[in-house]
Amino acid sequence: MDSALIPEGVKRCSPAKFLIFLGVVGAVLLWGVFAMLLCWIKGLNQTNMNDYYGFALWIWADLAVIALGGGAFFTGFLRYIIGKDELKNIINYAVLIGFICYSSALLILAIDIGQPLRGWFIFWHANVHSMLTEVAFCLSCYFGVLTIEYLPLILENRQLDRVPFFHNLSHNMHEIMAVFAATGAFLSFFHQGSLGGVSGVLFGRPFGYREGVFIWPWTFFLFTWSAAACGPCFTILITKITEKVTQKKLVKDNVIELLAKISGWMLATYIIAKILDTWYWASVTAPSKGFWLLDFYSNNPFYGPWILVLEVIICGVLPALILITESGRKSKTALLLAVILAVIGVSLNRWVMVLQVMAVPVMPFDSWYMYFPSWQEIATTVLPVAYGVILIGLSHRYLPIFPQEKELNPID
Amino acid sequence: MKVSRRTFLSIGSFIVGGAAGTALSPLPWKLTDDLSIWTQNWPWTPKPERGDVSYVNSVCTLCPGGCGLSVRKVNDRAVKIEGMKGHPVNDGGICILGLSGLQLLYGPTRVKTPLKRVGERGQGKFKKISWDEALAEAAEKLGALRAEGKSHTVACISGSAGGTVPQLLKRLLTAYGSPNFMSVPTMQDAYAVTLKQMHGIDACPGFDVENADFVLSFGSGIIEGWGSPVRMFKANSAWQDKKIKVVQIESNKSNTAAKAAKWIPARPGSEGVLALGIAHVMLRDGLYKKEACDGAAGFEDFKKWVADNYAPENIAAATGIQKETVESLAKEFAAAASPIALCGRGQGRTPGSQYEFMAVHALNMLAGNINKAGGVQIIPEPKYIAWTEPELDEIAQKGTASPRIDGAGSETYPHAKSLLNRLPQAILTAEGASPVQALLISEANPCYTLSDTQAVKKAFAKIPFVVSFSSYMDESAQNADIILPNHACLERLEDVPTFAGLSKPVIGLSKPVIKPQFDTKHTGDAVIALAKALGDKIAAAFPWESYEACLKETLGDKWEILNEKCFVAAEENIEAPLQFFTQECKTVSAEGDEKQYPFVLMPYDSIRLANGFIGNTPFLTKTVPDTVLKKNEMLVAVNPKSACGDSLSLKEGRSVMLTTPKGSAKVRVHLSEEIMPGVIAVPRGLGHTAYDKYLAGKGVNCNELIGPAEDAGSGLDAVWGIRAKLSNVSI
Amino acid sequence: MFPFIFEWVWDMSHIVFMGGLWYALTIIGLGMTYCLIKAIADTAGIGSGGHHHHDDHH
Amino acid sequence: MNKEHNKAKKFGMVIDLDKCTGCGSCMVACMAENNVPFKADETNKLDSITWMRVYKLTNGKSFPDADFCYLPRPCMHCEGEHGHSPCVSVCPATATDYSHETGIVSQIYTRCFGCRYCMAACPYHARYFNWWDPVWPEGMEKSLNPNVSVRMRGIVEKCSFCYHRYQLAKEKAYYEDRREIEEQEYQTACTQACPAGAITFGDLNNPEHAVHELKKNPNAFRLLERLGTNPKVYYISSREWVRLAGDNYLRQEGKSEKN
Repeated sequence: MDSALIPEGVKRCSPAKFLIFLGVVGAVLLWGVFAMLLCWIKGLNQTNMNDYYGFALWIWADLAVIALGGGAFFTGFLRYIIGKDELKNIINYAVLIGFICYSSALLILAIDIGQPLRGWFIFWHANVHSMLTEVAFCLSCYFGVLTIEYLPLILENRQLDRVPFFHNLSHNMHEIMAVFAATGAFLSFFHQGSLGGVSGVLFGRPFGYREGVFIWPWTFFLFTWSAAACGPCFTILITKITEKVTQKKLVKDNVIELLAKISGWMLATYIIAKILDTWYWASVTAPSKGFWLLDFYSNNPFYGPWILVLEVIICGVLPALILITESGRKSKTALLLAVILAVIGVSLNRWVMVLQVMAVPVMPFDSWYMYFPSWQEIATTVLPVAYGVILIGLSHRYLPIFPQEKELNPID
Repeated sequence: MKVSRRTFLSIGSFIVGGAAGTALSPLPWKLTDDLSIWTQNWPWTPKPERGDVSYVNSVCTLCPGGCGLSVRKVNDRAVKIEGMKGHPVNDGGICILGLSGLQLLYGPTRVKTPLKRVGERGQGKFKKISWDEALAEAAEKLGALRAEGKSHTVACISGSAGGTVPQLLKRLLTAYGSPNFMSVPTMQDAYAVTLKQMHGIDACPGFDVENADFVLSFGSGIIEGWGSPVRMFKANSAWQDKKIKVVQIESNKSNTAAKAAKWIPARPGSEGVLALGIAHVMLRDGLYKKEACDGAAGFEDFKKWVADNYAPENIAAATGIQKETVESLAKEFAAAASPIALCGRGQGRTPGSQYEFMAVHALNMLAGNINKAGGVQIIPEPKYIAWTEPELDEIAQKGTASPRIDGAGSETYPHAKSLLNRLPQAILTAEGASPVQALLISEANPCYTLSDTQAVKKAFAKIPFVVSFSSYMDESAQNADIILPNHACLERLEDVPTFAGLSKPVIGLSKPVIKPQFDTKHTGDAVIALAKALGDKIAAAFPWESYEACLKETLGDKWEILNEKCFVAAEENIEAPLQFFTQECKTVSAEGDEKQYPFVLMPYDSIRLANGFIGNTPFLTKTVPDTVLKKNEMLVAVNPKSACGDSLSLKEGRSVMLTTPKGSAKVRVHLSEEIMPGVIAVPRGLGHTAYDKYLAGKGVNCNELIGPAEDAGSGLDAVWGIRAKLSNVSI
Repeated sequence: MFPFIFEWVWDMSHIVFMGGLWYALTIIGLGMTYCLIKAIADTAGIGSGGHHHHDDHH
Repeated sequence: MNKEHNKAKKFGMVIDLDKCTGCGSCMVACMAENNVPFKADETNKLDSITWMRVYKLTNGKSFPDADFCYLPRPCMHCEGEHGHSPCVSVCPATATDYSHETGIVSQIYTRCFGCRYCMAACPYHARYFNWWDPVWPEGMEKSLNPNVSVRMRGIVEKCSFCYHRYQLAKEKAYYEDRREIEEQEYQTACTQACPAGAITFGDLNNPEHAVHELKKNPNAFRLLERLGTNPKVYYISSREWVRLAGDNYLRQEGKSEKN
C-alpha cells in the first residue's frame, strides 16, 4: 500500500502491522492529549503541583529530555566541526532524537505555564538576566536548527526526492550543514548551560545554589558537560532499542564504539568535575548559608544520601569506567549497561536539581513536603514519549535514517 | 490503494504552502496578541467597579467587644472594614472577625426574605413569604396561645440582655404575658452573680488591665478573644512594653500562655482551689491589704476557712502545683502595686463555676484593688433605657406572675437573671406538652452554642412554634418554623452598650453603612409590628411608629453625639462594700468515670474561630492552621506522653474515635507538647451543620461532646470539660 | 526583544544577550535563504547544478 | 533635611514578635484589602493564597518547657545586592520588578505568564500561584476593592506592601501640592489592622520614620539573612530561641551563639 514511500533496498513490516503499532501508541498519545487539554482548559489545578512545588515533574521532564537530546548537538559538533566522519552513520538518528526531545520540551513548557496564551511574553518582554529567558531563546532557536537538520532527511523520502526543487534544497542544505551545526552547538552550549543555571542561580535555595564565574554558576557548565556526555549515550540506547525492535542491525559497531568512547571520556571528566563541585558546595557554599550536607538529605521520607551514591558513583563513575575501557565498549552487555546507567544518572541529576531544590526547607521553621504527580501530569509526560515513538516509527519506515542499513541487511 | 505521487505531492505542497502563507500574513500575529489580551480580561474574573470613596463610622456587633468601625465605601458598596481611630475601645485596631465582616454582610448565608418552613424541622426546606404574611402568621400563633391562657409558655432567647432590641423583646414578652425572656449566658453573668454575692449589688465588672502591674489569669484567654478582644490585645502590647508580668494558669499552652512571663499548667478544674491557695498564703503571711479587708463582712470566717482548707501543701495534689510555686505566686501578686486577677475561661463565652469566680474575686479583694486604678471596677448596669413600665392586662399579669421555665430568680437560683442552660432539660423532663409552646430567637444560635447540642435539638423538636430573627441561616434558624430575618451588621441602626470588662464602658451606636441588601426587617421594627398586630395593651406598650423613633427617644440627648461619634461614655463606678464568703460553692468536676475515660476533654477558644452566634467567615476559616482542621476533619491536640491504653498508639494525624459520656466523634490526633498529658484540647467553633460550604461540615462541634454542668451556686452552666477517651476507629 | 519594546535598555547585558541571539538568528536565516535561493536556481538550471548522488552527503 | 528626603525610599517593616499574638488579623486585613480569593477548602496550606502568613515557631522542647511564637511573614521585598532580589532577577518576562524609588518588589499580573520560576527562587514562600480561577459567591464580589485588580488563574501573586496605597497617598499629596507623603499617609493594610500594634511600617531610610530606629534594636533580626537576600522586614524578639529560629546555623555555631 505504502511501498512507494518506503526507501529502496530496505525491508519494512507490513502496513497492517505498522497500523496496529500506530494504533496502540496513538491511544497512549490520545490519553496524553486529553490530559493536556484538561490542563489547558481547567488550569494547573489538575496537577499535584503547589506553592512549594512550583517546578515539578514537567520541569524535570524538560530538563531531562533536553539533556538526553544533547546527543544531537554533540554528535553534530563531532561530525561537522571536529570531523569525526564515521559519525555520519548515526547523525541522522541523533538529529531525529534531538528533534523529538526538543519539540517535546517545548510542548511540555507550553502545558506547564499557567498562561500558555501569554507564553510569547518570554520573548517579547524578555528579561535578559533570567536563565529561563536564555533557555527559551536558545531552545527555540536550536529547535529551529534541528528542524533545519531534520528537513533534508524528510526531503530524501523516495517520492519527495524526485521533485527537483526538493532534491536541490536538500542537497544545498547538506552542503552548508556545518554552519547550522556550529550554530546549533553554540546555542546548545548556552541553553544546556542555562538550564543548569536555572537552579544554580537561586541564592535563596542553598541546595541548588552554586558559585561560579561571571554570571554563570558551576551548574551551568556541569549541565552542558553532562548533556554532551549523556546525550550520545541516549542516542546509542535508542539505536540499540530500535535495532532490537526492528530485529536488524542498523549501525555498525565501530560507529557506536567511537561515540561511546567519546561519551565515556566526557562522562569521566564530567563526573570528576561533579565530584569537585559537590565537595566544594558541601564544604564551603552550603555551610556559609548555615547548612550541612546532611541537612539536605535527612528528616524526610525520600531524599537520602543514597541519591548522591546512585547519581555520582553508580550512574556516573561506573558507566564512565565502562565506556573508557575498550573491553567495556566491546562487550554488548557492558555497553548497554553503561548507557542505561548514564541516562539514569543524568535524569536523576535533573530530578535532584529540580525537585529536591523545591523539597528542601529553607526557613528553619518550615518542613519537608513530598510530592507525587497527578495522573494528568504523568499522562502529559508520557505524551511526548508516545509522540516520539510514532515519529521514530514513521521516520524509520519512510526515510533513509540509517545509511548503513542497506549494507547491513541486504535483501536477497 | 496506492497513493499517487502527484496526489501526495499536491497535498503536501498545499499544506506547506498554506502554512507558510498564513505565517507570513499578519493574522497569526494579531491573533496571538488578541488572545493574550483576552487572558488579561477574562470575563469570568471579576473586575471591581471604581467609584467615589467614602468612609462611614459604625460599631461592630459581631461580638460583645463593641469596637468602633470605619467602613470604606466605593459608591454604594462597602469594600473594607477598618478600625475607627480614636474610638475608646479599639482606637484603630480591629480583630480578624471584624475585618472579614463584609463576607457575612454579602455572604451566601444571609436569609434574604422571610421564610416559612415547608419540610420537616431541621431539614432546611423553606418557602419565601412576604413580611405581611410572616408577621401575620407569627401574630396569629402568639394570639392563639394567649387566648388559650398559655401566654407564659412563650419564651424568648436573645443574644444579649442589654440594648434596646433585647429590651423591646423583653417588653413584648412582658406585655404579652410571659416571664420567660432569656439571654445567652456568658462569664458576664457569672461575674454579675459574683458581684451580687460579694458586694451585694447589681453591677458589672470592669478590669483596668491597662494600669495593672501584675496580671494573674486563671485560664482567661486574654489574647484569645476574652472581654473586648482588640482592647485586650492592646493591653497585652502595653504589658510587653512596660515589661509587666503576666502569669497564665491553664492546662493548655494557649497564645496567652505563650505571651505570658510564666505559664503554670494547673490541673484543669482546680483553678478555684489554686486561687484560694494563693489567698491562704496572703492571709497567713499578712500580705493582703488590711485597710480594705479587715472588718469586711465575713472576712474572719473566710480567713479561718481558707487557713483550714487551702494550705499550699494540701492543695498540691488537687492542682498539681508545687507548694513553692503557690508561695512565690502569692508573694509576687501581693507585692505588686496594682495586681489584678482575672477569670472566665478562654473567651468567657460560657459562665463557669461560681466557686472559681468568687475565689478569684476574693484575690482581688485581698489585694485591695476594687475600684482602684489597675484593679477591678464596679460599674452599675446601664440605665439609659428608661421606658415606662408597660400596662399589663389580666392575661399578662397572670402570665408574668407564673414561674420562669428556667428557674432563674427562684429560691434555688436567687441571683440568676436567666438560665438558658436549664431550658432544654426543663422541656425534655416536662410531662405532657412542652412547657414552651412558642420560642422567639434573636441574635442567638442555641442549637449550636449550648452544651449537649443533641439534647438542645431534641428539646427544640418539642416546641411547636419557633420564630427566628436571624440574619443568617444558622442551625437554630434551620430549626425554626418562621424566619423573620434581621438586617445584618452594617445594615442596621442599633445601640450597642459595651461592657465586656472595659474599665470605662461605652454605649456605641451601630449605624447603617449600606442599604439593606435583601428583603429584611430590623428586629426592632418586627417586634413593634408584632406588638401592633397583637393589639390592645400589647400594642399600647409600643407607642413608637418605628424602631428608629424608639431608639431616638430612648437615647434622648445622647442621640446627636452618638450619631456624630458613634460612642458615649457609660456610667461611672459605684461604691462596693466587700463581703467575703465561706464554703458556699463547690468545684465543678468533669463529668464521667475516670477509669472508663482516662482523658479530660477541654474545649479551647481561638480568635481565628468564631464560636458564638456568628459563624466563621471564609477568610477566618482560611487562617485556621492545618493542625486544627485538615480537609473536613478536625484535629484535637494531645500530649504524646499521654497514657491512653495499650491498644492505641498516638501518632500525628491518626484518625481516632473521641468518646465522652455525651457522645463520640471521629477526629484526628495532633501531637502537641503544649498541652498537659492526659488532656485533649478540642477547638470550639467548628462542626457547623448549617451555613454555607465554606463552614458547614468542617470538624466537630465540641458542644455535642460536652454536657451542661449546673453550678450549684448560680445555676449557670459551669461546664469546662468532660472526661473522654480515645479509641481506634472501627471500620 | 526589540529595541522598541519599553523594557529594552541599551546596557551591556542587553547588547551581549540580544547580540548573541540576533547573531545566531541571522546565521540561520541567511543560511536558509542561501539554500532556498540556490535550490530555486539549481532547479531552474541556472547554476552549475546537475544531478548528485545524495549518498555523498551523509 | 532636604537631602535626606531626596534620597531614595526604602519601605520596610519592623514586626515585634513579643507583641504579635498570632491572631491572624494581618492575614485577613490583607486578604480583604487585596481581593485575595478563597476556596471552600483552604486546609491545604500549600495551595492557599495568603500574602501575609502567620507561622508558628516552636522551641522543640517538651511539656512544660515547650514554647512557641508567631511570626507573620509578608513578602520580604528583598533588596539583595543593589536590587538583585532572588525573584526579580529570575523572572523571564520582566513581570516582577524591584523599584529603586521605593524598594518595593512589584508583580505585574497581566505580564506574568505563570512559569513559577520566581516561586522556586523565593526562600520565604511569599509567592503564590493562582492554581484556581478566583470565585466569589454570588453577591460577595461587591466587597472587592477597586484599587487592586483581581488576579486571574495561572499567574503568580504576592504581597505588594499595599503599593496602591502608596500611589493613592502620592496622588493626594500631589493634589495638595506636597512633594512628600507623611509617614501615616502610607501604611499597609496589615499594619493598620494589627490590634496588637506589633507591625510598624515606614521608610527605613528616613530617620523621622519609626522603623528607622526600631530596626536598630539589639533584638532585631531578619529572616535568612545569611542567604544574602537582604530583606526589608525586620523582626524583634526578646527570646533568643526565636532570634535563632530566624536563620540556619551549623550545629556548633548554634551552640556557640546560645552559650
